[in-house]
Amino acid sequence: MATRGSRRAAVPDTAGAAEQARGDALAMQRLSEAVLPALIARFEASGLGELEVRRGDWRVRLRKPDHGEVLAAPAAGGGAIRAGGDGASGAGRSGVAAASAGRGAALSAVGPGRVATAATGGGTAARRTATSPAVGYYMPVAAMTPGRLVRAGDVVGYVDVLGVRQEVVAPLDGAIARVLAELGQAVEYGQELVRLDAAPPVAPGLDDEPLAASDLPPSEA
Amino acid sequence: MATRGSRRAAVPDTAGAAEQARGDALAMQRLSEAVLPALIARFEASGLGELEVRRGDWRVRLRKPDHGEVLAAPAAGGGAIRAGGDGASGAGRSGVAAASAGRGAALSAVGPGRVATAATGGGTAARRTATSPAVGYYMPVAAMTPGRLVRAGDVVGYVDVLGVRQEVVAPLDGAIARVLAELGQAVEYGQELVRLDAAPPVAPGLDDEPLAASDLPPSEA
Amino acid sequence: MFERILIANRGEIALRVLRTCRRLGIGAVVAYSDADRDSRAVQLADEAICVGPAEAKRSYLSAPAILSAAIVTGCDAIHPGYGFLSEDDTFAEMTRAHGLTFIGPPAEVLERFASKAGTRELLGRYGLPTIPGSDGMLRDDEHGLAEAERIGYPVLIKPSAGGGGKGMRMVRSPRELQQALTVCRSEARAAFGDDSLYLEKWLEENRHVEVQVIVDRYGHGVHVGERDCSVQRRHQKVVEEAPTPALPPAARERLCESALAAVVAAGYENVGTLEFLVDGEGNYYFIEINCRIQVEHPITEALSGIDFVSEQVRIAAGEPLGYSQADVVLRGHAIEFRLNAEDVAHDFRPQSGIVERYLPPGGPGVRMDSHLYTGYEVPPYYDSLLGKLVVWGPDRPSAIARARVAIDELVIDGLISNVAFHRAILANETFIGGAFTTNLLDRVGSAAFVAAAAGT
Amino acid sequence: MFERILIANRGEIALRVLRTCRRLGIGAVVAYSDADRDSRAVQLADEAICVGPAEAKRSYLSAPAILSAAIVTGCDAIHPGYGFLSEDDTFAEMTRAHGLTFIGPPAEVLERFASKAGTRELLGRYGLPTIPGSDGMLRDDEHGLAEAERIGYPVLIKPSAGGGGKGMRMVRSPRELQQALTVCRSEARAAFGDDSLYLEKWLEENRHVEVQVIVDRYGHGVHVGERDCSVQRRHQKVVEEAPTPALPPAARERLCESALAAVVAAGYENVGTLEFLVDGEGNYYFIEINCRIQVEHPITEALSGIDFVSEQVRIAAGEPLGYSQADVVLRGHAIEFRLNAEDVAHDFRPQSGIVERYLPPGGPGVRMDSHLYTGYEVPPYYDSLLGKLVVWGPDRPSAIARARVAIDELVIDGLISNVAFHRAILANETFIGGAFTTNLLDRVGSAAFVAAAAGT
Repeated sequence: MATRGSRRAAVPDTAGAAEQARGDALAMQRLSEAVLPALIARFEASGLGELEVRRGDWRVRLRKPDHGEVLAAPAAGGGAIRAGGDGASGAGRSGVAAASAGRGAALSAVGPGRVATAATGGGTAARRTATSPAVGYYMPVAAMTPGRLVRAGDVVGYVDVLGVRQEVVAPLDGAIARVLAELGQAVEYGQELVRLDAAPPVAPGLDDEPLAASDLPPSEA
Repeated sequence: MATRGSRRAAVPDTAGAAEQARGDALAMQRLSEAVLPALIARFEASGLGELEVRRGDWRVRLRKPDHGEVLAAPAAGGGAIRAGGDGASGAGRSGVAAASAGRGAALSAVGPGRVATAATGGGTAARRTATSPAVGYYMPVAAMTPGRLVRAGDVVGYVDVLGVRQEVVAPLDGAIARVLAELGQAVEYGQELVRLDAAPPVAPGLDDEPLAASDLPPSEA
Repeated sequence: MFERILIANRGEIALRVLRTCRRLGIGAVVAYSDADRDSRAVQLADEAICVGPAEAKRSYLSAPAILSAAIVTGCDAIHPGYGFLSEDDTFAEMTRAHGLTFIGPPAEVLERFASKAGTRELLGRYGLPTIPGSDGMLRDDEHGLAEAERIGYPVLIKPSAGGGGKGMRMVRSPRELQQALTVCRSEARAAFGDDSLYLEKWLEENRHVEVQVIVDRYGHGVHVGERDCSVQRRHQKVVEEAPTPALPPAARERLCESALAAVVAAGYENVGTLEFLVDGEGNYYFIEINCRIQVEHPITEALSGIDFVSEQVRIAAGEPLGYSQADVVLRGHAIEFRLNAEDVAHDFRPQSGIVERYLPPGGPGVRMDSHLYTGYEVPPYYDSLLGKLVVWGPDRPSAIARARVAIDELVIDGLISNVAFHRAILANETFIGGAFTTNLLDRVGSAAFVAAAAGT
Repeated sequence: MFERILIANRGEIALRVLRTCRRLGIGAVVAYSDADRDSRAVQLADEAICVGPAEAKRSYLSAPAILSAAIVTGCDAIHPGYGFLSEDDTFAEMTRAHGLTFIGPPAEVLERFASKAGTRELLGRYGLPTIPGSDGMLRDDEHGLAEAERIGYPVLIKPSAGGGGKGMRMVRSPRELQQALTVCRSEARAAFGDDSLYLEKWLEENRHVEVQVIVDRYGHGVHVGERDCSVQRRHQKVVEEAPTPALPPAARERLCESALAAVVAAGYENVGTLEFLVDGEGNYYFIEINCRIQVEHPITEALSGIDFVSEQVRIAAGEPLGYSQADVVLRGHAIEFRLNAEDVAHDFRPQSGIVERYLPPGGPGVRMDSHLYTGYEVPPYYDSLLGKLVVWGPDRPSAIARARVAIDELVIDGLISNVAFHRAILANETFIGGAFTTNLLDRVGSAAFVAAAAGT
């Protein structure tokens, strides 16, 4: 069901270490020389999203961008609403799905992948999905059905913001894999709307990585 | 200046994992099989006190008991008072030394090693030091000077609690290395009072580890 | 005024006392057991001193250890908090004998009010109605059976010493009584070192209403209204509120005035609380006095703006009250929720462990008194109180509404607490209607109560 | 009453509005920018919707984005908080045109009070004294020079739009004026998209005192006393308190009554604040009105028990006020401390980063309004407000004493904040004496101020 985005190298965050006492500096050195390279390697292999090493006032955190995971939300008349909480927040009302009151539309569920997707230049997952430029109602372009070839910059849909249409644009050359929103569906800024299969590299220098078959979403909704 | 206590093996803390969803269980399995043994090895080698790996609702924490570090506090007439805070607390008033008002005595500074020392069966450091059985004023036994041989159970000093003498008892056979408190000094429960050098093992089965020279405190106060 | 106070307690109340010492510019020394060295009060104290091992008997309950700690740290007064040594007249006397001040009633006042039966008799003489009960302590089972017959079943067995529900039992027949007496006697002996028991008539549907008083050394006193503590399980308060929804304003005024008049006449001194049972007709019966700060004092602080710990300190130092009844103005409605580390679903089993994440609620009218912090390890040796959520609103419905918001905001991760129980209370029609009675929870069963609320 | 409110703001005020929505049983949808998806308000909201990227212009300041978000989430009202769109009459009009309610004054009221100069003229007509100033907006530098000559130096250059000290400068000579006009104009243009400037006579030693009013749609209004916001650095409030120590009770009463009478007569509606300068002789001059909730509203909540967000909502929904001036009772003294992520020692450089550890203070009379939690990352895109510590005491000295205790308890690890600055304020004799004036900090220099306090 879920596709997995590409991984970026871990970024060590060593703020504040400079001001520490000799003991900390020594421990830090030990950490970066002996432990850190091995940790990064293990981290890459582990499938973990985040790893943090702390001691007193300094710490090193290894973090991957979130996976480009997308929930297959049924976009019915009164769809699910994004719950406030998430796993990390604890106090949020995660899992609570409240029906949207009135106005005939609903906001579809948004998975944890949105951060990476909305970020510019995050990973290939982001570049494979056309996201919403604004908050409003989704208006598909009829011709944009799965299999249709598009070029980067093509308009693959619209979002209606107070009656003004804003373009949803293909981020790369490729074929439409799946349209993730329906006509009249409420969408928020950065929401994934149209998934693309990247075109195979035709010329050297194209910086999009080729897709492995396992990276493609399965065909069921 | 500081002596270092023995280390205990790290204890993985995996509470709550059982209730997690399949995804977490998988990640957990991956962690414990692939990452954990290596992490423990690295952790042992790193000199770190604590290491924690988290993902969503579960986490694994590797932690060593505190080092058996002892401050060599000058036991003058108006000694330093234990400050409320410590490094980990942040908001405490660490480093603030307030003079004790009145009553002619003061409480000597207590280092971070007290937890390990006061604990029963913590490490060899604890078993090498006679600690205060109560809060009160210290009363030494005149004969108990460095070099004096004692047996486990011998009274090496007293603590006066509202006029009642409570015995400070040698925890093992050995020689008195240093008396850490003075006559009339205020001491708290568990405070280190008399340091011993363990007698060399004379019979097999004695479970006290022999001391390395580097484990002995330097002779200056 | 005192220079330096030893705080001989732990948890949230140690922190509470510490805050007032700071505010008054008085040095605060925290006495702690080996199990509490990472406590918030120790972290914030001007000085902290370890008085003994985890076992309370050798630390917080050890009069010599506490007194010695006060002496060696140069304190001139001891604040005992609640529980532990807070109502121990021998300890108060020892403290005075060593030239220090016990912050609470003087030893002779504590002694005068030490026996519950004696206090009922004493304050009965000064006009407070009391529940029909046994003629003093029960000499033996036969005496108990005869007295129960005279009073009429059901009756409540109560220990002379202590509190918190230990050694208490309601019985409906001579056979139940005979069995229960043995159990109560051994419970009371274990908990308080005193197995004296007495009987009281059991009021089927009653409310627990208590009156807060402050009386100075010179016989000037005020009451600061009443509190309703009818939400109890096994005789332990869980939710308290003020004012009581059980009585109209005129009746509340009458109750508070008669309580104040009686304790002043009986020579009480310092901050104290008189507990009453109120029956369905609004009749009230004095049951006992608490000669110390109450756990639930913050709701009265929310209404009055008075700092009760500060009043304890001032009066113990010999200061006159300095204001009169007309200056005590109560505003709005306040409710306190006791957050306990206990598993309501499993017989209130106490919980201990590391608080993985702690974030108190905030906003207008919300106060959280708690010693928790992220990473704190709740030790298994003491009571299970994690903190007290206190909400204030201009009226009862708005206080209830704010309580719901605050409970939903509160984050205590890492151990099981009774938050779900409080959610159930806040969803309960009887509570919302202000009609909770003390035996409701035990009749329904707390677990069933929570489950029923979750189902709606 | 509304069913569902869109909260079009962030940080502590989003949380503050959310709490009141919850209390009133109204659904709360939080509109957030891409940089705020981990915010506490988003976590606690009934629903949260991303309205744009981090850049405020495309998210919190984008009227179409906010309005579209309200519509697609089924909201029937929008609460704008403070700053951003909170006083934007065009946005209020757009909101109404789409059938939704703007929670604040109606568009035409916002428009009437949009110009500072116009408002001074309008309220001057209704009896409020104003500071001598330029005849309307400055047409050009020459006009400015002529007007400054007429008023007399020193004069203060002020922008017609906005607030927060941007585009403001005090000058003492024509030469300084000419240089400053260019700078102020470009600052004002950049900050507010409007470079209109005017001049005001500069009062050397003055206090900033503001009056809180609530006026319903039907012309019934109350004032809720005044606040003193004289602790400012570069025209930004840092500490506020109520009541003001600058004026005796009778003068405060007169000020508040005249302020209320003037705004009611001028047709104001909803919650609002009238700002005055008070000179050394106790003369007061109206300077501007804030047509929204103020950052410092909690100190008035502490005194009055009134929930100002709730009042905004009720009045915007068309409810009558429902109480009169006699029902507004102010009790005690309250002080607010703005905790900012800024490095006072380095020119107030704003800080961002991860909050390694957060633990708010507690106890009686302490309220902490903050969106922080342990692990929260303060984004670099918005203002540096981390939270507001509000303390209450029965009188000013006890409020100050409690503030010291609370500041010492507060834990915000991981980024530099202005806590040391607040400690310096609480140690400052001028502040303790209640004699702080608005230009004191800038005259001394904030860094020097903190250093001086640390040295004592």
